[in-house]
Amino acid sequence: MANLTLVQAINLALIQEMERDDRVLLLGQDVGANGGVFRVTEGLHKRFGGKRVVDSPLAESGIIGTAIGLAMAGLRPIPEIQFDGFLGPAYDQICSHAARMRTRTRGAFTVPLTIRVPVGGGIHAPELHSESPESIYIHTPGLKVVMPSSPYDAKGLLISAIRDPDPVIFFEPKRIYRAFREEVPEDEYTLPLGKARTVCEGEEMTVVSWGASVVQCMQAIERSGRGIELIDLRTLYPFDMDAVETSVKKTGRCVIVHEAPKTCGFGAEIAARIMERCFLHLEAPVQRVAGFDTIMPYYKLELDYMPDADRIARAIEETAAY
Amino acid sequence: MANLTLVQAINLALIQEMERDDRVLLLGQDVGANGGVFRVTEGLHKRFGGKRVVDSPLAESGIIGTAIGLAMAGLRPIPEIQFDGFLGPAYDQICSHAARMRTRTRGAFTVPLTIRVPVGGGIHAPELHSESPESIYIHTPGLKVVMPSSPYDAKGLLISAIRDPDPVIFFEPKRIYRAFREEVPEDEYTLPLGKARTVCEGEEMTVVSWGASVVQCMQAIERSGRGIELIDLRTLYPFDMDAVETSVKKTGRCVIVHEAPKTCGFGAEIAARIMERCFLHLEAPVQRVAGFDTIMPYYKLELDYMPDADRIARAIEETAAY
Amino acid sequence: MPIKTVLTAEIENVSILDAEGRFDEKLGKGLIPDADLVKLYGHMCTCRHLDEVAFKLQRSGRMGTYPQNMGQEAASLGAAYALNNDDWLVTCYRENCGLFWRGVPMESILLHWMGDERGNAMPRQHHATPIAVPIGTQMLHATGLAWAAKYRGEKRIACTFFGDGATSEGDFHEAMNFAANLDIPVVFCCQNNGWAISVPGHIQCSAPTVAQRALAYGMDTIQCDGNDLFAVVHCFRKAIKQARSTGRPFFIEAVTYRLGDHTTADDARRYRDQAEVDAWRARDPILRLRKYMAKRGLWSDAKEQELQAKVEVEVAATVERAEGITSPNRVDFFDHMYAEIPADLALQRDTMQTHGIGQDPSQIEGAVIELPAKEGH
Amino acid sequence: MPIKTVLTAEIENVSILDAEGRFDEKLGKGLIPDADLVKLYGHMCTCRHLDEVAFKLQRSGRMGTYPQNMGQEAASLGAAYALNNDDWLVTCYRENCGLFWRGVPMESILLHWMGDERGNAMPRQHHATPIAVPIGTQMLHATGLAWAAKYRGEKRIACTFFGDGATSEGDFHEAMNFAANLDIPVVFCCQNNGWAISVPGHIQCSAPTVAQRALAYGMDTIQCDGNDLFAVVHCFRKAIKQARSTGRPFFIEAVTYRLGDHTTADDARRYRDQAEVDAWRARDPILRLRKYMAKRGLWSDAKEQELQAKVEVEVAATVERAEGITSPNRVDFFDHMYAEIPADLALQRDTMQTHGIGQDPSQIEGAVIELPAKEGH
Ligand SMILES: Cc1ncc(C[n+]2csc(CCOP(=O)(O)OP(=O)(O)O)c2C)c(N)n1
Ligand SMILES: Cc1ncc(C[n+]2csc(CCOP(=O)(O)OP(=O)(O)O)c2C)c(N)n1
Ligand SMILES: [Mg+2]
Ligand SMILES: [Mg+2]
Repeated sequence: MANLTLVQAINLALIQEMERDDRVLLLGQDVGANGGVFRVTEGLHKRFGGKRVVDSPLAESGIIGTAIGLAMAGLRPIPEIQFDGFLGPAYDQICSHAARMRTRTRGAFTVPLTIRVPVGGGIHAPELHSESPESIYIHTPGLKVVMPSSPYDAKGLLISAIRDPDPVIFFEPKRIYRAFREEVPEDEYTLPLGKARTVCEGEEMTVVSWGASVVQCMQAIERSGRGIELIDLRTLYPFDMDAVETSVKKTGRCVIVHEAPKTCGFGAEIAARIMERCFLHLEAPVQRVAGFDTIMPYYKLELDYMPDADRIARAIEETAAY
Repeated sequence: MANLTLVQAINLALIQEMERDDRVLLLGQDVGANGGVFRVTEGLHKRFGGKRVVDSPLAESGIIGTAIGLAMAGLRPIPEIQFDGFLGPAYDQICSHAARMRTRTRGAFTVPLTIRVPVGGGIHAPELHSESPESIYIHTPGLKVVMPSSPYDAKGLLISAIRDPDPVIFFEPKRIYRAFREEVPEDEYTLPLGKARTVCEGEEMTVVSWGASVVQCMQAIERSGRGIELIDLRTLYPFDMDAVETSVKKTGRCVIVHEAPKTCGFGAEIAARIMERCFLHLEAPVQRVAGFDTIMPYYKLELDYMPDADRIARAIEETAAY
Repeated sequence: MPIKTVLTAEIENVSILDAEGRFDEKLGKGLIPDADLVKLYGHMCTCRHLDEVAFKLQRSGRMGTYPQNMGQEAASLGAAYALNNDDWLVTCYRENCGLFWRGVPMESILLHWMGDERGNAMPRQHHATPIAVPIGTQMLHATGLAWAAKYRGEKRIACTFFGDGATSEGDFHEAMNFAANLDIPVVFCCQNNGWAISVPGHIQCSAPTVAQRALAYGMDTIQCDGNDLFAVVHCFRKAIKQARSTGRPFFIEAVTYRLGDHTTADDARRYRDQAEVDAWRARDPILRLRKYMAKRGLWSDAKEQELQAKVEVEVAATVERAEGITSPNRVDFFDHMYAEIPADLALQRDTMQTHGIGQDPSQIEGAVIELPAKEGH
Repeated sequence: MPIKTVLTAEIENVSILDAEGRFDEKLGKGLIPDADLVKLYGHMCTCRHLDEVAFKLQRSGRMGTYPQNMGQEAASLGAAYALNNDDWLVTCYRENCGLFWRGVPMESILLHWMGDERGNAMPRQHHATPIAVPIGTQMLHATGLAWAAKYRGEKRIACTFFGDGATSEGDFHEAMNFAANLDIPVVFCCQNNGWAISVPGHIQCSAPTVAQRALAYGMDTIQCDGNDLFAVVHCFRKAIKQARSTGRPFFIEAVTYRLGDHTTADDARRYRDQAEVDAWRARDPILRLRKYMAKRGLWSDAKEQELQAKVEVEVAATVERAEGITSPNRVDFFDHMYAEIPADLALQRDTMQTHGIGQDPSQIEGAVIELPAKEGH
């Protein structure tokens, strides 16, 4: 066991998978000597050399497109996209190619790649460095989407993602890259994709969240003094609806929290599913505490944009009062 | 009045707006002499010349990116993306630039463009020619998203879109490009963006849909013999939640129908909003008849993928029985 | 020297058997053994006939949109002939001839255009990827495939084909740039057929040659008469040799022409002159080769008749196989989404419904649902 | 001739005032009047000082991430000097010097990096677009802006700046290709500073020059010493003249160097040698110009002191203005989303809530909600 930050846990997972499987290679902007702009790949270039840790041209579509080719040939590439906002230029290769290859070839070609992307706001970054585009990729059939909220989960989920035979987008909530440490086993371990984690149990209400927002939820729940069950989805596609259903059937009330804009955010899907599955158990309408339907503002205002413990706490109280 | 197909109605709207406002120009692949692969721009090149109807290089990002520049300079470009599936390469310019320009410059620069895109399945086309990506763009703040379901609406909505000071994605359901004709006034007229149309009224249940699916809904409703209110949203952002709310508060039951994959589709948002706004009026959980969470299959199976009158009829009966 | 020259570049064009039948002995002699030439010729004829049949299938409603390859057979065939069978061949949709030479079953291509994904289930041994419909996107995959070979220390290279229109896409640039800067052995071949649907070549590339696209990357490049099988083979041999020995990419512009409409959904008379088409008909790669073979005594009318008869049988059998395939299982489009189907997707498949009650009818406690009858049925 | 040459190309490099102080009279004489030279020099010094101050602001927590322009002042300044004031200037983030020359208030740039969109509210009269953070995307906008001028029959052209890294993006290619094929008058200028964060130039472009990127489009192109204000002005004059008279684009590679870290978030010592930096320090465009002016008797230590004093005052006043601005109204980020705010968005703004009950507390019928106290507050 070591007490690690999220950055360190990911770094450790990468090292271990690269040691274990020489089909694994990293590519991306500044992942080499520089160790990545967040230092996630620190030391890997030195350890594994330029053949396995490749500084690529500054071209996101190129990074994903060549990684698709690498994966089609049977390797396990881990491309990094430097920031959430720069997934945009790679959108087409991800959604029109990586996601479709298996089904359009009826299994003849597959794309076992893991796209690592720092995600979300809260670090006072320039524009397009603080986005939460997960819902776009959840809506795209053929992808798996993961977003851990803790160092322990990050390591176990990343290892599963790398070993997964299908394309995975692995979102790393940059706000909590170094926000806290956690005991992380040094041995390799996996956590199943598609299984939620119950952060705390309760009978009165369910809160569903993922990524850095989980931390805000914990604060709000603690403040509330109520018996609240917090579910961290961890994997956003496929997602653990069973865990949500079981909990909401017990509590009858639910608040969903995410940073992405509300409209067509993943919260809408969870809310709609809860209605589909738990209709007769609901004592209040499911509430969504989300980013506003605006562009994420520059950093002077970013905290006004992001759901914080205050807004979550309010939604909890109001849902309880319904 | 003339009895026009959807293609003809759009063609007419383009002609009238180009006559009226010389800031309006068209650009895209094959929009010139060829008149577009669906003949939507037929005759325009001849009528307005190569300066105003421009065949562009085969590069979607380039089409949208240069159109952004044209719009920033005060023109009213109407870029065409040839098929829904080829919005992918333009994703970044649409979402990271067109959608953001006004707010990131606090109004100093604006992007009054209208992106025309044939959308949806059902015409036995090759792969990536039958997609329904509307939810992606509804989720992107800063855009407006329109999808007409009839010739009359198409003309009025397109004229509004062209005159709108903000970027609009105008989806044209290709399945009904020529499926039927409708009386369309020859004079110019506008229909407000953001206002739904009540296709038929009823007390028993609400059906919400948009685009080509509206036609399937009408068939299913007719078959049902029930008193069903059909709402065609027409504009998907901003969307007319008031119309939906009023109807569902009256009927207590709702079925939403769309072609895009279910998960994180726009149906999820409508369902979640209905729960937020009509919770105590709901007599059954809102049901979504949508595309499956798979890639749109090649055409041998496309009709198995798309929501049809059968699936809608079933959902209606089951919702009524709840 | 305040102004100094920091780069000079030159691009060559290769032609060996020209449209007038002139043959350059120096370059052409021994390039393709006679026995191979006869085979290659027969192969082109098969491909041409399949093209004609496919067109008719579409017209009679037995196939969806189909892009004819007519007139462009030589480029991909020359490539496939020059490549090793385990080099990756990553094509667009006008390279049937090369794919068939490689061994890809002809019915695969028909099935694809018949709207059946099973046409894309390319056996790995062909080292060919399925037809790429989204323009300009496959070159990056080729670069990745070649990179994987390099990573593993294999001698395999990749060869990728695309049209002149495709060179306008950003992904084309990124693929070229990755290959050039990361030393990845890819042979990039542009079939410059003068048109991208109705858009003429100069809107895609107003430079004198498409070949010079490669100069941007410091990549070796050459232009050839793409309707001249000899020139094509010459250039590919050169490119392949260099790619394999140095690991560096190479660019080939094959100048050709699309004799047919863009696809069966197109009507090229709307935008191009018949005179242009006629001029190019005279430069047909098949015609040219037949004349050459005849002159060399390798071919005769009798042989031609025999060949055509064989080709017809072969193509008819192909069509029969393509049309005779069982209907696809409609769960196919669920079952290949992931290695293991997620539970929620399995539920969609098993119920063929997305709405919650349809997926879980127990919610309506045994209520018996009868669907109202269909109108007019 | 089976092999014939179909293209020859050549690229020139221009240097007028070199790092050793040699001045080419033939090209340089009269290029920049002495009075202008003194102004331009002063301007570079202001820009350099702002850069140093911005760095300190970031280090002391008064500003977010900031990308220093240090060492790259000459390229954008030379462009702005050679352009008309109503030509579009579409830059990246290392062109402060050109933007300030154009008249963009220095505090705009500071505000941008202080996380305030008001820094992007560029008055239209400057014909400058705000800083582009996403790499390689702004060149398409420049092409569109110049296209609009052409459409309207204006004489205005556009000039766009970007780094060497940016030339790897697909959008770069598409912008160049649109401008070349549709005859749009854009001057494309790549500031090749050798690095894209930690990635060295040869990973972006392994060709001998970046200038040859333009050959792909048949576009005229030139390379210059980007730290030599004279060479920059010479090349821009040539490019602008041609763009304005023929409507055709032109490409300029300005070879320069990023003397500082990539941004304040970067530590360049992790990936590059101090020796390289030192060598480039000697080629500093400001240093070079000062020596030249001194040699010509246009400058003295006294003048330098006077200038520095003035610059300090000016920059301090700029910082004061930037820091003195009122806090942005938090509804700003709602109010500029659309020309007219949609009702649903107005509701979000007015309640600052997204959840349904928060937006409509009548749903809980007057229940009084008290938020539990914050931990530790
Ligand atoms: C990304 C993308 N945009 C648009 C299309 C529609 N489309 C299909 S083929 C074609 C023209 C292709 O031209 P070219 O690359 O020259 O190939 P050719 O058909 O001439 O062989 C276009 C625009 C597409 N398939 N993909
Ligand atoms: C599309 C995109 N990808 C990645 C980044 C992150 N990033 C910011 S600056 C930079 C390097 C830019 O290099 P270059 O174009 O040479 O400009 P320079 O900083 O050297 O002036 C990178 C990778 C970005 N801003 N945008
Ligand atoms: Mg072509
Ligand atoms: Mg650089």
